[in-house]
Amino acid sequence: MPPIDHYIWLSSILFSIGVIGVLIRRNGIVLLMCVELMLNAVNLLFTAFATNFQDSAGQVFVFFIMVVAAAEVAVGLAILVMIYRNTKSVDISLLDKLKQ
Amino acid sequence: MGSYIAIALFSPLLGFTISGLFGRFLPKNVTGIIASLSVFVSFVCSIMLFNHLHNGGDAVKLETFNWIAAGNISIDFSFLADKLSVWMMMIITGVGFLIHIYSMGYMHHDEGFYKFFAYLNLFIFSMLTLVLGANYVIMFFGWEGVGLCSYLLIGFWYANKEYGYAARKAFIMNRIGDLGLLLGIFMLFNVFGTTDYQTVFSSAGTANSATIELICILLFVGAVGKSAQIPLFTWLPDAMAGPTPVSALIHAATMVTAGIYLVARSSVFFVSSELASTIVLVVGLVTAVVAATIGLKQNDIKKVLAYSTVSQLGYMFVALGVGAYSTALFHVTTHAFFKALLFLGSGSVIHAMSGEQDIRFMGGLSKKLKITHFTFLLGTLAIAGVPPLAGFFSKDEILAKAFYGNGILVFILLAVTSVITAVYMFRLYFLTFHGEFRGTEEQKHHLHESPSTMTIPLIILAILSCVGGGLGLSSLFSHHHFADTFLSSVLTNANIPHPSHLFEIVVLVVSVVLLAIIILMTRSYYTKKQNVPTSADEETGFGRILSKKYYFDEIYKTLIQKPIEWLSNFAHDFIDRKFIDGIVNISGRGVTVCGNYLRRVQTGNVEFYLLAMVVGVIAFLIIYQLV
Amino acid sequence: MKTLVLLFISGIFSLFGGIFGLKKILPLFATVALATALGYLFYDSNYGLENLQNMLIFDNYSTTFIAIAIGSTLLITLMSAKGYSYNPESIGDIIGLMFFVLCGVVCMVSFNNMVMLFLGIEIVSIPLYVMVGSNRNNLRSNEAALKYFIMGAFATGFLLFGMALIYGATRSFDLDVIRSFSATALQTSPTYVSIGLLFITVAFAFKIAAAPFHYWSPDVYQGSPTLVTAFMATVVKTAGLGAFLKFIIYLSPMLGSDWYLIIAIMSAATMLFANIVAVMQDDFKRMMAYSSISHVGYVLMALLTVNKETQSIVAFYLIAYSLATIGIFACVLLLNPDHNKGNGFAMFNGLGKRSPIIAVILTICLLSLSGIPPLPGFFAKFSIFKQAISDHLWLVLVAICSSAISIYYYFRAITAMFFNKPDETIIAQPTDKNIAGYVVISITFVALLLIGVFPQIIGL
Amino acid sequence: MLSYIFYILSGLTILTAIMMIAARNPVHSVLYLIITFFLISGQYLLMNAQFLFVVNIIVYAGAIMVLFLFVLMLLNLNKETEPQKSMKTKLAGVISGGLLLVNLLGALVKSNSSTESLPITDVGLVKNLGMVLFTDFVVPFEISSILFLAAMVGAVLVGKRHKGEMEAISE
Amino acid sequence: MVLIIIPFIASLLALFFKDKLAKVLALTASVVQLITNFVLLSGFDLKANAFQYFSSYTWFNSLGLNFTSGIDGIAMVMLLLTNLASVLIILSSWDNNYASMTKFLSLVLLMQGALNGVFLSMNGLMFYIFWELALLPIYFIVGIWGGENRIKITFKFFIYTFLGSLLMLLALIFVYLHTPGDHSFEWDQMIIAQMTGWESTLVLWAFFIAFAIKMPIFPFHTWQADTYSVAPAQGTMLLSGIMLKMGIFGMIRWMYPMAKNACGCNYNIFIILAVIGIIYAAIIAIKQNDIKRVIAWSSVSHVGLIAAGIMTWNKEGLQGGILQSFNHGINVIGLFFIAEIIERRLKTRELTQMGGLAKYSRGFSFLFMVIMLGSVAVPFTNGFTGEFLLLNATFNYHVILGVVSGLTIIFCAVYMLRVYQLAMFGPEKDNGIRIGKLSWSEFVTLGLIVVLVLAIGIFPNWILNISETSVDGLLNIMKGGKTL
Repeated sequence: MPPIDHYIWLSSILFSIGVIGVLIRRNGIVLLMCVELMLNAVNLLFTAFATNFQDSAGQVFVFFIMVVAAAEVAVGLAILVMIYRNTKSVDISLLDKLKQ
Repeated sequence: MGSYIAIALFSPLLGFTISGLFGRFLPKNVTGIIASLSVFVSFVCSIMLFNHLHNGGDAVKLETFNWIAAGNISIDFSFLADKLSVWMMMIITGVGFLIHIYSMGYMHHDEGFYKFFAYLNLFIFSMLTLVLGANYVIMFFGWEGVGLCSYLLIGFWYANKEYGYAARKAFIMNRIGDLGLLLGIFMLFNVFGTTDYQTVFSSAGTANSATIELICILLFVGAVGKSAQIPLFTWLPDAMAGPTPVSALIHAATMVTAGIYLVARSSVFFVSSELASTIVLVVGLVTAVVAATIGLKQNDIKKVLAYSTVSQLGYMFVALGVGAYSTALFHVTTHAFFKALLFLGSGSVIHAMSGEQDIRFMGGLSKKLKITHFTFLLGTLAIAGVPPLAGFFSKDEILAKAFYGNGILVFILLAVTSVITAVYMFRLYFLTFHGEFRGTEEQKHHLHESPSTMTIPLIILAILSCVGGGLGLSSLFSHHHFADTFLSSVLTNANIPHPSHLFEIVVLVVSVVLLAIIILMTRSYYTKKQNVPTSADEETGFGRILSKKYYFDEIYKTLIQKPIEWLSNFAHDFIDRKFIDGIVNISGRGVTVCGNYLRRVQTGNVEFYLLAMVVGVIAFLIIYQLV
Repeated sequence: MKTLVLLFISGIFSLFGGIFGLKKILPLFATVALATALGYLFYDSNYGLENLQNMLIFDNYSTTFIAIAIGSTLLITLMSAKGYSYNPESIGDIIGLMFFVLCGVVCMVSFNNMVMLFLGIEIVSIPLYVMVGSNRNNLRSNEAALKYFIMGAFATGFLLFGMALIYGATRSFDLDVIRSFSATALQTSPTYVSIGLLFITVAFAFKIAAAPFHYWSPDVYQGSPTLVTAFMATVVKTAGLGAFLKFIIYLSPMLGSDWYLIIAIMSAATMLFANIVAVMQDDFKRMMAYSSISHVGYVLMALLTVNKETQSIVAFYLIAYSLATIGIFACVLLLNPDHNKGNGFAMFNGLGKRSPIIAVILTICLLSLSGIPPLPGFFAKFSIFKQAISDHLWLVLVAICSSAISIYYYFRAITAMFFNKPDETIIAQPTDKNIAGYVVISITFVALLLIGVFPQIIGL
Repeated sequence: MLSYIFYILSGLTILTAIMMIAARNPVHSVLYLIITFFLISGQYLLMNAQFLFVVNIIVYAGAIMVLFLFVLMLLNLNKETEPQKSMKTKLAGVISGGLLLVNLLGALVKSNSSTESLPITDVGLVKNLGMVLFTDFVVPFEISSILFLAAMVGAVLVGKRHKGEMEAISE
Repeated sequence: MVLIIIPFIASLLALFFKDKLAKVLALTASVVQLITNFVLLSGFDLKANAFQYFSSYTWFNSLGLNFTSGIDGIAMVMLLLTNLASVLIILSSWDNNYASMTKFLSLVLLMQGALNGVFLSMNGLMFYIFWELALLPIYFIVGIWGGENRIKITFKFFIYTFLGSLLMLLALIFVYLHTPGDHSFEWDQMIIAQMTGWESTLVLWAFFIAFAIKMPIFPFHTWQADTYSVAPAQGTMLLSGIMLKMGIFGMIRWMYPMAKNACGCNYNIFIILAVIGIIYAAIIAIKQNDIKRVIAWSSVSHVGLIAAGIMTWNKEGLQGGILQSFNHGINVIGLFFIAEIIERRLKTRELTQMGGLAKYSRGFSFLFMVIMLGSVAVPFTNGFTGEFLLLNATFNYHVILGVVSGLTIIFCAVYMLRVYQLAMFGPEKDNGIRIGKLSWSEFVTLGLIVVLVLAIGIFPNWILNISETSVDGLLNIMKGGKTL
């Protein structure tokens, strides 16, 4: 088995890729997907730590993260659908009505 | 005896209150009489005091209440009638009373009659405060008070803009001097811890001499302002804007001599201050000469007299400068008589001419204004120094003191001034009273002698001008010099040898001869040949400079007034608005500008927000690793 | 715990109420329910601690913050009678969601385990995303919801990453364990902890809208329905700050000077940025957003020094701030109930003449926010300054400058009310008699004055 | 042996993740993400976290991603030509993300990391996790019901059509 | 205590009355207030160096905020000024018919209460609270009833002064943290705070800037002329007559004792600034055309002198400063009221639009003259008494500074006489507007002021005696500090 550091590396990289994805994409749905990727990176990290410590709490936490992620996705997609209905687009770059 | 002081002070104040508050409801004559009476009461008091002192009584002190007390400063509102004060009191109330009487006639048609008398009374009160104050601060009360009255009276006909300016000029120039005086008083506090005359003078020896010099110079600055010496003299000729009795009372007989009084009062200090005395001398001398020369080319009857006043005051300062304090006061007295006379005479002339003051449009008035003419002639002779009139003795004494005290140069300059004085006075006299009448027909018909309220004071003053010399006959005629003996106990005169009889005789003869020549020459020039002076603008060469008063006003305007006005605008428009307020506004605007910039950061674009968030995280990470 | 249950049940009841056509009485019901909850809270708090498996601990601390949150919600609900006109069908859902948010708030401020913190934050956030977007036909509302959602989810990522790292260092989610672990954990894996703390801080900063993670806040506040804005500006801020403070109090042994430095920088940046930008805003609600951001900056200052007084200082600040903010939003709602007139400063023009009561109360609220004595806002700010001055003089100076700047925009509204002539075209007139609204502003008014003159009545 | 699998899986995960964010077509992105999730599930399996392995496949790769796909199709967004950000923005994004990564790694690597490999445990078994979840974590478990309820209501509230909207669309 | 409560209650009450009644009520309240003040004065022991009528109530303990009030001689003078001036100000508004007069009077009374609070406070925090509280009514008074451009100007005024106040707050907290034992905001505790010289200097500067803005001292004065000219007459009177004295009072009561360890060299800077202000403002005043602006600038100039005097730290200067504060308050209220009377009739404040006003109103020109002379500091008027002491103190402090500040008596004459001359003298303007008779309220107000001007001019000791013992006490406190 690889040492814990490598897991940290891996999830950091995945996390960063998620961040980059959030930063470079315009499609709201894809953005949401990138956030999911970030959460998965975190999940991976939790699991790795949990394994390392032989402690189930970490894995339970991952379970909760998944719960929350599901809820978030449900709401997020609902919002996106609502936006789409009103603007016929999910392009976040077009959302700049609120400014001064 | 203290009650006499109180009455003397209180009576004009009461007069002021009555005529000021109720004057408009009272008939003019009643107001005038009340006002005059109040001064007369003061005059009587001063006679009583004089009598008391003359008979060897002690100086009278009247303590009232503590005016102000803070820390080291404690000033009593107290008054002191010593010989010097009483001497001045006599002049002030005496001449003042005559002028009150005169004013009743002169101002009879003026709608501000009661106001005028109120101011006059206030002036008398202030002047008495000035001379009676037992310390420098109370004197300063009077000092400023007379300045204020002078302001009010010069600007009496306020509807005229020019008069208003003249009044303001007088007040402000006075104030410049007052600052010097005030600083001098502060110095006195600093050195002696009090300004009470008796204490200060008795401990004068304890202070170091440089300090005393400085105090003297500061006091003298005050005197320069009040007594219209160079460089603060230009207000006095302008002050002729006031009604003529005012010119007589304030700007000839009394207020302007306050400076002389101040220096004389501080004679203890001045006697020991070489430098200050020299300054006094030089300023007096220069003023005497300069003012006299300007007088040569003036065409306004009152302006001539005004410059003559300035010049005569210069004379007095010369006397003070050489340390002949009682001589100076002697000249103050005689000058008060004849200058008041001359001014009142000129007032009578103006009255007759319906307000005309330019001598180019007069002439031949002797036929219509007999009393005025005669008294004016006496005044002219007195000021010119024709023996045995009052002016001769006092001037002669100053010349003698200057000669013995300070040498030939001062003497010559003074003598020359004396000659010039005679020239312009006779020029004035002949142009006014002799030759053909040059005014309009209307004025000619209107010419009349003044009412008796005006002529009686003229006559009295004329008599005084004739006999006033008796107060200080020179040693040639008498061994008893009244002024000197009376005053010497309060004045610290410098030791100047008495003039020799030879000197006296020479001066007497020379002056008589010179005066005769001058009279004849001016008579032939102005009366026989009918020469009429040109207006200032037509003059050429040095004459133009003289008639433009050496351009003093213009110089002040360019050097002081304009720069200050410019500075005022500059300070307001540039320093204040642009610079200081600019900084304030910039810091305010800086916020809005920043706000505007930063506002744009908030683009409304969520991509940017996300990026900014990440950048924030990175920044914190970096900080984390650096710290 | 009972409060939590009560709130949850009320939420469910609201949902059903919405379905079964009891919409008219729902706000009233919510008010009663909240009042009960609040009353019970005070009644219950006398019984001392309640510990739910080390997950939630209800103590004096959490009670205080829960009380503030419920109290704020109570006032907001009270004024909400006419506030849902933008989406009258979903009134039940919205009120239900609001109760759920309160449940989340309870979790957040009484957490003793990071799971609860995480869940609490999410329970607060997810309904809020929806509430922000509840004005479905309004594109601005939609946009606000999406922005809030995307950024919120993004921030959640950071929060979780941070928690993972902390977990990696300390092997536990339990705050007591983490705390006791700190000494050794710091030696073995210092950077896990510090990076983890940093990431969690970032997430908190996002929730409470501290610079530079505040960007969502003005847009979202502006776009949301006024009621929701008021709710976010008060209840959610209270929750975020309460949780953050608790987090700091618990973990203060682990927090190094570098961490405090970052908070200080954040505080300074927040105060300066928010105040400066607020000056240039033309939309009142947006300005209020910046105002609330700036107040977070002041509270952050208080968090720098953790001692026995910090809790009461922050609580006092939040009470003062919430009262004034609710008062202001209530006034805005009274003036502009239909959300259709824009919220420019012009709506205040000449208000002093048109409706002096609203104008005076609004003025008092604004004055309190700007920290003019003797209003509670002053005492709140003052105690923070007093606490911070000895250690962070520079920060206090920054705070003072920004306070002065803040005068500018608060007084802009006051100026408009009293000094400007009414603008004929954009007159916002309190049209119908909204008694509840007046009751709310009167309550805030009286409360502000009372607390201002007798600050001790709060008993903190 | 297991390490090699780990590295291979890691490489593939990173690759697919990058493909996911780089793909122009959102549908492709979804597909890449699904692959990523499967690979991450593999990691779970590797660590003997069986429960998570299953949940991840069911919930994430199954439910959530299908939901994504579904919405994408519903909204007709499966076009090749999704509007792209400008190069500048992209570059900024990549650089920021890269910096984040570098910082993160830099910070984490500094720690005196252990080279010990992960132990093989059975904490990830369903039985063990269940024990913990329903004893220690029963409070959050219950409370997450609030979350679900709220999310459900919220999704309905936002997502459902209503009258005003119909009109807006018909126009 | 009563002094604070009466105006507050009256202020509330005034809101419920119609205009005319409100005026009567306000006037009654202020007169009652004044009488109360005199009652206090009659029971005041002039010889005791202590705070009398001392009372303390707990207010907000955890902040160290107590309602502690007490009066010493200095405060007594200020209170007298406040309450006297309030009567004058309310009386002067009798003929005004502002929109919503009740609110106006209510604010004036509120202000009076706050000002009394400032002068009574013996607790630093309480002082600050009243200090700020005093700022609000005036903000509204200027903003609502002000003239052109008022919004921008009041904004600037408010932010400017508020920033200063915040600095003061900072200083107060800073001192608080150095008070012995369990920290306290009580004055007697704060003055014994242990601070190093450097810390003291910081405190000193913070206080100075706060008070300098209020007074205002050059170069913190730029809000002032604008605000004065734009404010309604009563607002200007409040600002210049009383509010400005808060700064002076603050310096004497709070700044000096708290920062007594600071290096005396700072005072040199302050005095130089003050003296620059004297001359600078005076020069600017010379060319101003708006009558209120002239008075405003003159106020800067006069206040500069007061500041210079009290910062010399000798008894003459302090006593002079306190006396002159009183005098300046009276005079400047008179002057601004005169400007208001002229404006009421002529509808302009431009000097160029005036002229020849003296002709039709002798009474007015006399009253104007006396008040003007008071300002010019002619002997027998109150202005002279104060300036005499102040100039003397400055002169003793440093000769050059004394001479330079002495120039004020010249410049003051220049600009005040210019105003008088341009307004009252000269040919009449053709616009047919005359000053005419003064109404009874105008006459009474100005008459009272004139009586005060002359009375204090002749009997200044009346006021000096009140504050003397306290000034001695203060000087004793200062002796504990480093040499100045």
